[in-house]
Amino acid sequence: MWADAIVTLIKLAVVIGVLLTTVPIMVWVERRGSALIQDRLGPNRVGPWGLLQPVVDAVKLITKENLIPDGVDHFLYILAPFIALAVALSTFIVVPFGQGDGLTLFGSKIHGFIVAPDLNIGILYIFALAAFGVYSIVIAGWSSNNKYSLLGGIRSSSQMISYELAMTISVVGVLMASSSFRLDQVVMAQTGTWLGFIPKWNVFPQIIGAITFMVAAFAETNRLPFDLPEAEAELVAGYHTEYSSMKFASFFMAEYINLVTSSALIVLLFFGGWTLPGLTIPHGWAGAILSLVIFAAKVAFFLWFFVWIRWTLPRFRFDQLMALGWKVMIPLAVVNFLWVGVAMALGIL
Amino acid sequence: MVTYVFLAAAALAIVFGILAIAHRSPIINVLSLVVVFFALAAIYAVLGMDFLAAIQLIVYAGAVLVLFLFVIMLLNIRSVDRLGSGRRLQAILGALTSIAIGAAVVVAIATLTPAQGAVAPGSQGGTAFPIGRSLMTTHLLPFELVSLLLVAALVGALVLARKETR
Amino acid sequence: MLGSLWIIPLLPLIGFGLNLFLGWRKARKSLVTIAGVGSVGLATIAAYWAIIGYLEQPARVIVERYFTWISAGKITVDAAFQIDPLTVVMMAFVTFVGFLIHVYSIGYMHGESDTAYARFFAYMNLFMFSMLVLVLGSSLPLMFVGWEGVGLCSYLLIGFYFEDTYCAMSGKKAFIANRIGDVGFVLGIFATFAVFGSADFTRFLPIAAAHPQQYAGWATAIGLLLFVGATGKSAQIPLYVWLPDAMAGPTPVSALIHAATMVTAGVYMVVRCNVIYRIGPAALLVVAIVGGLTAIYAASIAVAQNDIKKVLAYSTISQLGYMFLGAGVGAFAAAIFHVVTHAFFKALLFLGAGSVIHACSGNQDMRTMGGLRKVMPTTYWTFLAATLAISGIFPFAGFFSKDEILGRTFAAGASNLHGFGWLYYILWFLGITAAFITAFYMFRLVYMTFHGEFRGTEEEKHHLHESPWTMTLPLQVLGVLSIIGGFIGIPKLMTGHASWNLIEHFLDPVVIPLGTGHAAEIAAGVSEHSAGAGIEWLLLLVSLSIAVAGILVARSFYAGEHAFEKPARFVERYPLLYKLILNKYYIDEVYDKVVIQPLYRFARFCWKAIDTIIIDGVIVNGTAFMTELTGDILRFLQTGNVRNYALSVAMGVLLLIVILW
Amino acid sequence: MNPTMIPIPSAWILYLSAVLFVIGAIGVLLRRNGISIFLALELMLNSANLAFASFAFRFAGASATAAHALNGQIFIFFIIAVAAAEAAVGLALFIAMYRRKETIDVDRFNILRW
Repeated sequence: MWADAIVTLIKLAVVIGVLLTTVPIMVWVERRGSALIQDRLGPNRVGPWGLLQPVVDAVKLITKENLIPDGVDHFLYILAPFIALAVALSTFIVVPFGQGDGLTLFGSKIHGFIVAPDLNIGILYIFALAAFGVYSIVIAGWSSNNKYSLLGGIRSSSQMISYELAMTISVVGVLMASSSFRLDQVVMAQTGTWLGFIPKWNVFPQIIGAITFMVAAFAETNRLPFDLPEAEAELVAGYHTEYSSMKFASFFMAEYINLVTSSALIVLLFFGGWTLPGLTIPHGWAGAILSLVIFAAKVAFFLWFFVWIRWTLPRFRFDQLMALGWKVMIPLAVVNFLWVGVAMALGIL
Repeated sequence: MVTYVFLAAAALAIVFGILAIAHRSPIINVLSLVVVFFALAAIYAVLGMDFLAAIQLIVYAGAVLVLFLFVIMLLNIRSVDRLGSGRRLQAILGALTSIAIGAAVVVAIATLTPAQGAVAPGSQGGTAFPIGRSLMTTHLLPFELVSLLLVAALVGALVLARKETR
Repeated sequence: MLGSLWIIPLLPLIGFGLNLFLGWRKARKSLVTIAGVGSVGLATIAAYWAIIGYLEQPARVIVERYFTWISAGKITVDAAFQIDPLTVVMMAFVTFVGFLIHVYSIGYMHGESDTAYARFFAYMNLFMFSMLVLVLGSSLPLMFVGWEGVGLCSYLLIGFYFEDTYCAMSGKKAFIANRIGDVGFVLGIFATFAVFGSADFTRFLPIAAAHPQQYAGWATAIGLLLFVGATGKSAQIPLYVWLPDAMAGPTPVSALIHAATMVTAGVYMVVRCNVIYRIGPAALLVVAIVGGLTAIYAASIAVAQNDIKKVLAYSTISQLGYMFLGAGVGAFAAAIFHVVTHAFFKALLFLGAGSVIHACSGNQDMRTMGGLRKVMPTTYWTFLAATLAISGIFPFAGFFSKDEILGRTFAAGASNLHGFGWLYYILWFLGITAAFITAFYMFRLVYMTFHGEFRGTEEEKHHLHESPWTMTLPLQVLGVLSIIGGFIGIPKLMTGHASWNLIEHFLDPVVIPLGTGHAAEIAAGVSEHSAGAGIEWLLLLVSLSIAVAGILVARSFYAGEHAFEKPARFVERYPLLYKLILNKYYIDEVYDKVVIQPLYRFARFCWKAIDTIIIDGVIVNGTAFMTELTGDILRFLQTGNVRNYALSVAMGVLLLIVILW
Repeated sequence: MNPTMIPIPSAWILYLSAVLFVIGAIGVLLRRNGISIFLALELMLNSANLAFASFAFRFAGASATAAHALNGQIFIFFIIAVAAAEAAVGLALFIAMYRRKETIDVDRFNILRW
């Protein structure tokens, strides 16, 4: 029984380590990417091509004075960022990042590259935690005793709730195809190809579902074009206006970790996870590493895709944003859901 | 080991339950209730009802309490009366009655023959599948009725909360 | 006509319907007469046709069942008519006398308006229908239908001149008195159903006769109950008060209903149920006692009456007393014989009185009459014949029937019937004195109206005239019947042949022989045994001399030059006694005080105390007050505070748990 | 196929639900603010859910009624739905009340009284 515990701890350490390292990389990519899109240089002073810039930022944020404005609901004010970070980190334990069943490490079996191997409500767990994410924003907005942050908090939470609905319904199509909540099952269902060259990824038959899921993912992570709440021009900094130093840093990190999780989900659900057309992953460590590399490549592409979208599309107005959410996204998701149902009934899918 | 999880969750639930009804600030109440629901979800999971735990979290903690938070923020209730303030007698009587009810229930439970529980059979691969099937077969009517109820509640809430435009 | 007896009562019913219709259409009198009298005439023919058909083999009972009238559980009552010797006798005189009176009333009622005329004949026809149903009915309930019918008609006809409050009041009085008697009758019917399971004469009488001891107790009870009805209908001691006031009705009504037919219904009932009375000796005894007492009592009142019809009314009551006395001593045939003869001469007396009143243009007080002999010879001679008959003078009908009853009473005394021999001797003595008084007041009436000088006003004197032939013809027919009527029941004594006593012989089958046991002897003792020929002759002479004595005393009192002195002196010497008799022993006043006033007081008490205070006060207003009170108290529970309600809900839950657990 | 037994005695779960129920009841009866009453109400509902879960858990153990073990869970599912509907309508009501009287102190709404 102890072996499992150690294996899980190791996996946990690996996952958290990877996530935390990707955050500075993403910061860098974000800054350099936006510069590239806006045809400007971007940070290049610190380290080669500015690679060390994120490290310097981190040090800056950590060393800043831990300022707590008065009139603030003290306990809640401090609690909010921690909730955000905790939720972001704990969603990843359900995400499988490689095909690793049957592997053994130091003599004990590791049940695949997934932290909680047989949690068979996989995706539901993610949605549950997504719901918790809303709390951090709302509390942050409320407790910082500032009209802008309050408004920002309310706006972002209502935005997240409406898009959460769209995201859930769009995912249902995928679940019907793979008839299981567990993400590794979903990936298994996407191996193989149609007519030789088209890979059996969910994105092709459920294109509408894929699009709605991606848009919803953007909204969930408050990424541009949906980052109205902390839009600089509008509400100063939205819900985390009053936050500074480490608290602001944790919000910032939570946002990027959510970004990674979302892109991982997109890859797993719609782009076949670590499968490639025509390539059968061999068992054993070599196959595992290969699947890890493929999965990482796909996630990286989508991370870039997020940054790319952020710096190209203009921001939505709040009522447009809500209207898009309720009147377009949800109907589209339902249509996809119906389409999958009919297709499966007719045996196409 | 499972019993320890249960005991921890139970303690958590009771402590935050008291906090949920006693604290003066409604936000704290809602948050402590979230923690209680979290603890309950944990208990459900331990009892092998994982789909239920997920639903509890998503629907209750995720949606209903957020709604509460919304309304609290909308009405901007900073702080609220102390527990049992106003109408002293009423408070005492109320407390006594509820405790009496609790006692009666506890005594009734005591008379139950102790029995060892178990995970619902046939739910090895997660309870989602069997629940889904029975919802769509044996319990189809209640399922449809609940949907009707939700629509009604939706419309009701809209009508009530709408600003008097006329 | 034997096969369908129902035609006989149906004809007068059709007459009744026609007359009502004619009355409504205000048709001419002649049409009404045809309908009214015609229907009764046809009924009489039908009746006699049936009687002749029946007489081929007399002494058998034919029951014709038409449909089941009532069927409730075990009890079923069929609408069935029955013909046997008793019915024959009754039907014979009811239809014949009824027809004569209908003819008579054509003349008498001529003065009325068309609608009243039609209404009168309608009621008379309805009465004939009810009487026939009563007589023909083969079960107690059916008989009761007739019983009620005649009661109703007597009310309608007594109160014929309803504008006059006195008539209306006396009509109501008659009806109420009858109803009181009917209660007893109905209870008797119920008892018969309870005890015998059926009220058909052909069923429950044989059962009772078969085992007399077993039913003795019950028979007494039923007999007494039925007799209560009889006292009401036939005006005996307790319930006779309505008959004198019933004279307020037109005279033909008094003749038909209150002399010949209706009042005899009681006697018919007792004779019809003779088995019940014979196996319950106590009931028979009561009948005899009441009969005897009524005879002497009514006669004593008749002596001092000045209204001609009142005298005849009391005489009817006293003669009915005789009939019940006869039935009471077991001489059922004698009772029926007296009923028949009485019907003839009493109807004649009433009709005679009617024509006298007609002549004196409505005046009924004898003191203002006198000397009508010269003016109305036929009325006088027929009236005299009837008076001789009622007084019991030899060749006339009254002598035979009354003497038969007195003889039997004496015989019962001699044979110590039921161990009460001495009682029968007293009853016989009462009978004899009553006979003396009857002779006295009857001839007092004759002398005051027909002999001496006319004491009325001059204007009335001119108006005096003999009645038209439609009125005098029935008088003459009844006169002949009063004379020869007695011979149908001539005692064996005079003729030496028992069979010649037609009526005795004819009615034997009605008296069903009783089963084993002591009752048989009693029956035997009564019917055959008589006190030997010698004593019978003595009895005949005694009663004859008593009657003659009565007449002589009346003559000395009221005829000759110094008429009216003796009575005047008598009044001075015994003013109290005279006033007592004149005012009918103040019986009406006593009844009023003893029965009616307490009833009013009790009613007022019920109204004031129970109704207003208890029902209105306590129950109705009380509940209203209580609801309002509780409403007030509960009102404070609704504090309007939502949390109170929540608290009470919680307490409710607690209570529920405790209770359920 | 005997179900996998779980060492938690079901009675304890019932005791927990009873305690939660009492806490909820006290909350409902003693608070003056509408929303807090509503919260306490949700807590009571959840204690009921827990009771259902414990009995479902018990019956899952006894093989005879194992088939119906799921019914308990499904019923909780429906209770949650109803509670959600109720919360929605309730909160809408409170908003309307607030708009009327600028407060949601329950004691202030007592027009119903005598």
